[in-house]
Amino acid sequence: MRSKLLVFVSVLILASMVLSACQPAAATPETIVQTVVVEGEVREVVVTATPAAAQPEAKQPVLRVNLGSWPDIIDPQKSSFVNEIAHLKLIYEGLTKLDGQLNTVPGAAEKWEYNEDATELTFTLRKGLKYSDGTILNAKRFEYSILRNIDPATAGEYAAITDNIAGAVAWREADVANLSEEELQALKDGVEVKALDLNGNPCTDYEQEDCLILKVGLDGDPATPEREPAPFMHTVLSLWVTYPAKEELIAEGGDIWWTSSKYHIGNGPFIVKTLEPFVRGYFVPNPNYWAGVPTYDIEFSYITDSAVAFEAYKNNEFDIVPLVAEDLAVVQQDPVLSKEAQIYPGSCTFAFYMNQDKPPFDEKPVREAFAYGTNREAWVTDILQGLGSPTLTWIPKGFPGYDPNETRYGFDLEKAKEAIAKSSYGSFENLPPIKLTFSGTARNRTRFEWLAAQWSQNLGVKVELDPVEPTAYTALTKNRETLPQVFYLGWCADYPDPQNWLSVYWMSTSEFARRYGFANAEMDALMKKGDTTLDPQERLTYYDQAQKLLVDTAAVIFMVNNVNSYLVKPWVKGIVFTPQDAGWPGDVDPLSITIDTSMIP
Amino acid sequence: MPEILQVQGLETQFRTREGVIHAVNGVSFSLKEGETLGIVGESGCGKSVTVMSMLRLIPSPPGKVTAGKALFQGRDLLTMSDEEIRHIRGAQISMVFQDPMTSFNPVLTIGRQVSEPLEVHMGLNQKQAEDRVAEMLAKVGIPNPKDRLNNYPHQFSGGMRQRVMIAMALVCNPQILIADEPTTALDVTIQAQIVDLVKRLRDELGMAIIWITHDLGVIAGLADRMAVMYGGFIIETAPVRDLYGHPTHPYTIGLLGSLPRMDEAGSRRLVSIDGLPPVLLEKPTYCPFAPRCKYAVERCWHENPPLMQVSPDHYSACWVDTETGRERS
Amino acid sequence: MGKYLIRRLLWLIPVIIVVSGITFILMHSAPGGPWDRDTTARQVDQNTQRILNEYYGLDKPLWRQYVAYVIGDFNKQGKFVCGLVCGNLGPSYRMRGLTIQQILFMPPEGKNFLYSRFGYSMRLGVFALLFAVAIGIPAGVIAALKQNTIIDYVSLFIVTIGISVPNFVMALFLIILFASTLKWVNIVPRSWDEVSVWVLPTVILGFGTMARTARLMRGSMLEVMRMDYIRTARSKGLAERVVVLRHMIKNSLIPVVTILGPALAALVTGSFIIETMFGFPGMGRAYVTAIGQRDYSMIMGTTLIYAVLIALANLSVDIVYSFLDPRIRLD
Amino acid sequence: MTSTEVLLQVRDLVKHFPIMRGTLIQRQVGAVRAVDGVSFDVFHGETLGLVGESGCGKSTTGRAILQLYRPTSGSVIFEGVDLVGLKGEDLRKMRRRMQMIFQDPYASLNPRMTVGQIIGEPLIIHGIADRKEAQERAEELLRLVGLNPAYTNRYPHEFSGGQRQRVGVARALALQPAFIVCDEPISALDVSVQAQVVNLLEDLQAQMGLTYLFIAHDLSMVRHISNRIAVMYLGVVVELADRHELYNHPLHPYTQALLSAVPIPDPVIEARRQRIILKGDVPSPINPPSGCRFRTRCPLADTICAEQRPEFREVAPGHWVACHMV
Amino acid sequence: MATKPSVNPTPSQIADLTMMTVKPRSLWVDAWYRLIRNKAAVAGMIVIIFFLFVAIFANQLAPHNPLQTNAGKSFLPPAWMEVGPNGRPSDPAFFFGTDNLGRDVLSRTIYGARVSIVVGFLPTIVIVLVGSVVGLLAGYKGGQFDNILMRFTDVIYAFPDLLFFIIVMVTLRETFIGKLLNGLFLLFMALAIVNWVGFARVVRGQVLSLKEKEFIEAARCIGASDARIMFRHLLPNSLGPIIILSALTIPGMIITEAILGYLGLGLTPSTNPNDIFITSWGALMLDGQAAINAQPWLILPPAICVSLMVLAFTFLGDGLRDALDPRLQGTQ
Repeated sequence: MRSKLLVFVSVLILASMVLSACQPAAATPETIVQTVVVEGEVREVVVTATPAAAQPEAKQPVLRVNLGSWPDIIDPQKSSFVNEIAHLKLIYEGLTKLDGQLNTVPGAAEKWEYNEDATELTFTLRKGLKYSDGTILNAKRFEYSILRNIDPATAGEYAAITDNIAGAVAWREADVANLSEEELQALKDGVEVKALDLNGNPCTDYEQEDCLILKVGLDGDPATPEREPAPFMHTVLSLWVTYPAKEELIAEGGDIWWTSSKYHIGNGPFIVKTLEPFVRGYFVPNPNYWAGVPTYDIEFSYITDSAVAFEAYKNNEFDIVPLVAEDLAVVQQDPVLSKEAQIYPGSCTFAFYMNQDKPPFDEKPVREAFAYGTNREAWVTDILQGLGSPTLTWIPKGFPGYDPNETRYGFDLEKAKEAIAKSSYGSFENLPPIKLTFSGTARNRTRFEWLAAQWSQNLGVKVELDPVEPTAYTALTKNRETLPQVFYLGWCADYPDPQNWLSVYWMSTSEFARRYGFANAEMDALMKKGDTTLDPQERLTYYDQAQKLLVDTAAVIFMVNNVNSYLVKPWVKGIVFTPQDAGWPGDVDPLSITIDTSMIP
Repeated sequence: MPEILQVQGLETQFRTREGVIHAVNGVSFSLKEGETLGIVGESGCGKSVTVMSMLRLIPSPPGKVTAGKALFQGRDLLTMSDEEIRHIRGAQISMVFQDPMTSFNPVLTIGRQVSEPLEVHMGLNQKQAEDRVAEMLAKVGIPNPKDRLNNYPHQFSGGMRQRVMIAMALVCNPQILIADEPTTALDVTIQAQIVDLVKRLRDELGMAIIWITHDLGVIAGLADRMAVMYGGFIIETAPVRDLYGHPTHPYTIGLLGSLPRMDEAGSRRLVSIDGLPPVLLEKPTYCPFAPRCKYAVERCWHENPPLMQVSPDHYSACWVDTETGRERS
Repeated sequence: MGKYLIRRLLWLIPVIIVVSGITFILMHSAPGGPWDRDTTARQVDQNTQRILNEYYGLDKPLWRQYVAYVIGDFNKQGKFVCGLVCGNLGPSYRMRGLTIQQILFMPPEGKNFLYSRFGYSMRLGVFALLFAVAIGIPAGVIAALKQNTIIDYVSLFIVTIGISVPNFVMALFLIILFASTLKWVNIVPRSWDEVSVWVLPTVILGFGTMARTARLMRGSMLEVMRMDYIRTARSKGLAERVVVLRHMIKNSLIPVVTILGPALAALVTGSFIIETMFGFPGMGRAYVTAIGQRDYSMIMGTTLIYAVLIALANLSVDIVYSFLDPRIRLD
Repeated sequence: MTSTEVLLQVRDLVKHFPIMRGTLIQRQVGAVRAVDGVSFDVFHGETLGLVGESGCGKSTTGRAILQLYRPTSGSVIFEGVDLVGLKGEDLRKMRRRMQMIFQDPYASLNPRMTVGQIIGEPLIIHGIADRKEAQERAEELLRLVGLNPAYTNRYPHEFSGGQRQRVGVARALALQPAFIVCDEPISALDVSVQAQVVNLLEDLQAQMGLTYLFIAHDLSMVRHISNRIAVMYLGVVVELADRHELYNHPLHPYTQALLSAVPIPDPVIEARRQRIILKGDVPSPINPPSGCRFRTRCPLADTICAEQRPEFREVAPGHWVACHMV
Repeated sequence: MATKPSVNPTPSQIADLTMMTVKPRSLWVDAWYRLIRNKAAVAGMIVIIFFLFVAIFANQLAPHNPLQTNAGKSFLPPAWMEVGPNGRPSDPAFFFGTDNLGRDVLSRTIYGARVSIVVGFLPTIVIVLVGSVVGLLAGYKGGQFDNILMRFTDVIYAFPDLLFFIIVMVTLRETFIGKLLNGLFLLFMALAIVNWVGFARVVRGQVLSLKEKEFIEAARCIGASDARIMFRHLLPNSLGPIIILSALTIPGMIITEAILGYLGLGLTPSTNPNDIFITSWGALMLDGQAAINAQPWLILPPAICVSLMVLAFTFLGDGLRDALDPRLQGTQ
């Protein structure tokens, strides 16, 4: 009896202690008494002020987004992560951009043209483009940005994305240490990116108003001496790597120029006001943006813990947060939250890779058997709580090149048994234990525990789980020597073109294919045809055939396409959702978004 | 001389896991102005507890004074308010403790600690208090007293610390000084210094002293009257010469006999008292010394002897007349 | 004292060398490197990797990298770039362009040092410590004074809970309770300038230390209460209040102070879980992230800063100790 | 009772405790000169008393003799063997011949061992007895020191201080030594119990012909039990003489002061006595005074005392003193 | 003196009589009686024994196979809730509800007890063994050995534990040690390596103070060897603090395992229901943390179990300290 009382009282005291400690929590307006001296007499003037944070630039509504994690770097030519790109997309704009249907549409360039064999691409910039500070933005700026991306001194992580520009590879891969200044300059000059004025003369400087033409020489396959067409390049150049950060500001700011809002003068819809690491990024509309001026400010926060972010969203502290699988059931159950959930396809495909260098996956029937024996639908419902869509092919739905007719290797235990019977093992029981290596994060653990249970229940194979620290996992999968037996990887589109899905990834000369030891000459030929064919429809047929071949090899078990899922407050209207959303929905067309302040409680 | 302190029937008990320990069992004595009373006994006989109980300094719990009175100038120390007794402690009755090492707060300066009673009882300001403390330190024989005010206890030697302790006790000119084994932890030469000092101060200041000790030697030259305690009782009390000259209680006799004497010519065998002092878990109904007593008779096991007069001013609690070996009537 | 300080500070040098050596070996023995990215991201291509490795000197043998980190090395232009000995903690591999000292100590534009990552962590640590001391010490004192009463038992029980419940569990529950359910505090700080947003992280981070402080204070008080000099103080007629305040507490504080220095270091360094949960811009989070990212200089830099912090905390304890306890002499 | 056969010869015994400083590399910055040149003989069957104030080095001397502290220099010749420098098995063998009784009956018995184990341990260590024999022998020894032999399975904390000290005596006797250093064996005991232990020690000496080095600060007790007495001050022996000689004719001013400070339990005598009260405290053994160690407190001190260390010389047969003024 | 003999016995007879009436009691027995009088410590012991029982008989106690996934039954609320916040009805078969794979939370929690018990004890044993021996040697032998230990602690204290754990787990994952006991063995070793120094320091301090005790001199005096002094005299007397410290080290290990589990380090998930170590409370909390909004019952059982277990050990440790530390005797 007494000990019960003890527990009760102690809980009470603990509670009251913490409560009293939390008392000053309410954000009340603070009263500041200023002492003002007026002509010799002292008066006290009472000034009521709201806390500093609550009084940002006037009455502009603010869109509050939890972006998850603070970017490592915000430099157009060095960034590579979605959260980094989300910042860049607000501040800058490229020559072209994507619209809600993933079509490439004009950005800073009002039009673009390929020459007849698609070895040269000419952009024409809009007239009168201005940076947010009112200075002129001309083609010379884009020339600088593209060259900066290729420059080996920049060593940007997406430098290789522009390899189809003629001369780019030679400069990018130059052996800097052993080349003279002159030789390097020659390599740089060999890159065919030229800003021209309307008369076709090379531009002289950044102030030149009629410098509106950008000519880009292309080479569909830099590995061969011939110039080949690259008809997808206008889409590639929509990427952030071409964003025209100002050369003089980069020079002035030095290595850390990107940490300061002072040097981030851009041509995008927003101007960055503050960048407070790990706390917030604050953006206000850019009055000089050619397409119009947004009617709201944006505030990015960086809460990594999804449970905390969800609580904050429910607390009306955020307008947009990512929705994770664990919270989905609650959201769906809640009459209000369920209406606020936005779930739509994403841009990634995930798959199990089977190491063809290691038994038993060196035998195709074994791979086939596992592909048959994996229940993708159950994976989606059980593991992802519905946040995903099962797939049997590589390019996801919504992207050019998607193959809606692919049905091979769907879940079928009978076929799995037939397949294994054809292998040298004869049955699943004879297989050696399968080691499933994965990145040992919280979510992955349960996922792979589930898969192991599935495989052992459905197929009767013994599965060993091998969680690896994430970076170590990456390192393992990057090297053919250390490549695990079975592992899980995905690919997300950089830009919506089948070339990015197939040639960049599965071409036997590509880095990815080399890592996994994947080489298929027939596929290589088809992909090359696709890359160099000018006619958009014809290209797609080659890629389609290549993709069918890929499925046929059963090199990987295609599992799911991700979905983007966010919670969006009802007063945020006009969001254009696309699979390519970077970090938050709406960055494709921020101008279409409005905030109905009357709805905000 | 009028009696300044009268203790009547004092009883103190301690609650322990093993049971209630009867530490003091009805102790009565009185102290005249300017008189020095020596209380002697082995460890655990209740001598310290008696004086601590009087000043209400025993930790409670586990200790508790269960009965008795301690009249100081006619007022009962045991029933007065906390506030009142605080005004008596340190001001009118002050104490000197056994271990000068642990009895000082190690993190406060000597000056601070010695001046504390002055601040509390005399309301002196810092300057006045400092002067008075320096004067007092000089009186107890601390060289350069002004400079040493800012020293910490550990910077003094044991003997010096005990001098400071005495200065602290006497700083408010108390009427009674209670010295609880003040020399036990000190070397012989230092002991002599301290006894000497107290003697001098007593003659100078005229306070009454209760000196608690287990060493019959130390007290012989100092005390006017003696009380011997055993098992929480006073078992013999007499003027000092009477007690040493004619001890009547077997325990007192044993104690004196177990001490070797420097001035003895030959080498006699020491008298030893067999057995151990008792731990009293209940109030004894028999003589607590009986189990160790050579003289014990049947009656000793049934009845606890009260203090009985054996000669004028000499009282003893024993059923046996140790001179004749016969039972007293 | 001066000599002692110098000697103790000099002793830091071998500690730093050994700690940096071990850290260096450990982090380089972990598979993967700074260019290995999240598996969903496009991986840095081999050529870029090569260029980056060359640029940062990661292509050199390990011992040279270590020497370059500690002492320095000549860069491409033949200029000597000084290493750790000049206080240079190296370049970040993930936040390219930034040096570690910039990441940790450089405040955002227009703010002062307190807004740097180190400044944030330090503030949180100091607040947590203040909370721990402000609650823990009085609680310990009261529990000791009321020993074996209901107050004592209750505070002991709370204290034991504080020691027992892992702080991330407590953090989650407190967030749900105070932020989500009671809505007393915001979960997401609009700004770390508001007092209210510091409350939860401070309380959660400081709770364990508070509990330990209270426990130690109680034990220490109980010990001091039995000391002879307390009896002496009472015998002088001092009021109970004075006995407690002047004689008991100062002495009882001595052992408590010895844990507070290391506790501060632990609070500043050990807050990564709390930092992650509250989206707190401190360095604990940066440290854990850096380990995951193999941002070698960042790992080294933070480790060494922690090592120095801990050593300084221990040193300051010794110094404070010598002030509190006149018996202690530093030499 | 006393023979003139020398059992133990201590010559110029020095024990300095180094004071070390340093964080990583420790170096010696000074030394506590606990024992600084002590010489005396102990005869067969006698009790030599060693007195002095605390910190004078008397316990250190006792321990240095038994090689519990390895002496810094000097020699300790016991039964013809110099113990200084003796190591390993040789030293172990000598340990059987000489034992020690400690001051604190609470700290000197391992609280986790039974009394039987404590007393039997020396026998087992020296391979004299097996477990069972050791047990039997422990019972005998308990009986010898006046305790109930049934107590062998009891633990030290179950005994009173006096009983524990008896156990300590029994342990010392287990190896049947010739020589026992008694390091203040009674100062932690109650007065009534002190006599019990002293009587026991005397009885055992008579019974077994033991030789004692009896260390104490209580001069009256030392005088009671010893045949000869050595007085130590700050690491050196200042006077050594027969006990009657020492009491009746103390030569060294320190001895005189010490004698006069010892209280006598008789108010009549006490009232008459004139004390020599020494000024101040014992100086630090880290930095002892030059010349005569006692000069800073000595009523007779002269210039020579600061300059020269007084020789320890025999001024009368068997009466040694170290003083310039004698 | 409870009895009053009518005849006059000799004093020593009385002493004997009183002594013989009580049984001999070693300090350990005394401490044990003190311990079992301490209610909190007894409660702690009961909880520990309960979990020990649960851990040993997990196979028999768990109502379900902890690895059994139940399609369509994921995130079921616990039995006492009719409908969870996610709208799913509870199933009486799953008392604590189910996790995201439809696995029984109760069964998993029961199995989790194993890891916590083992992770509490085994590293502690290693720490105690190594720490005691080193502390004993450093304290007794002193000198350079001691000096090195003390300097080493400076380095260890300044050293980042977490980095060490992560790197050890990552680098040794593929080795034999890394695979032993589903990776737990490696965790033990890592925990032990980081923690033994503090332990050694405490033992050293204890030995330093014991060394000054006279019974150690007495042992030297009777010719005991260094080894005998260390292991027969110093060790048994340092055992009290060692036991107390061990009891207080155990909860630290359990919390560390939980935190490491929470960071995704430590136990490798098992796929074989016959494995001894299938999951740990730390791993369960990690699972539950992400879903704390919707399914708080996922994190509750492991969190409460960890807290209870740690609480139990803390109470027991406190009780042991009160029972074994003689300085505190009488203050209770």
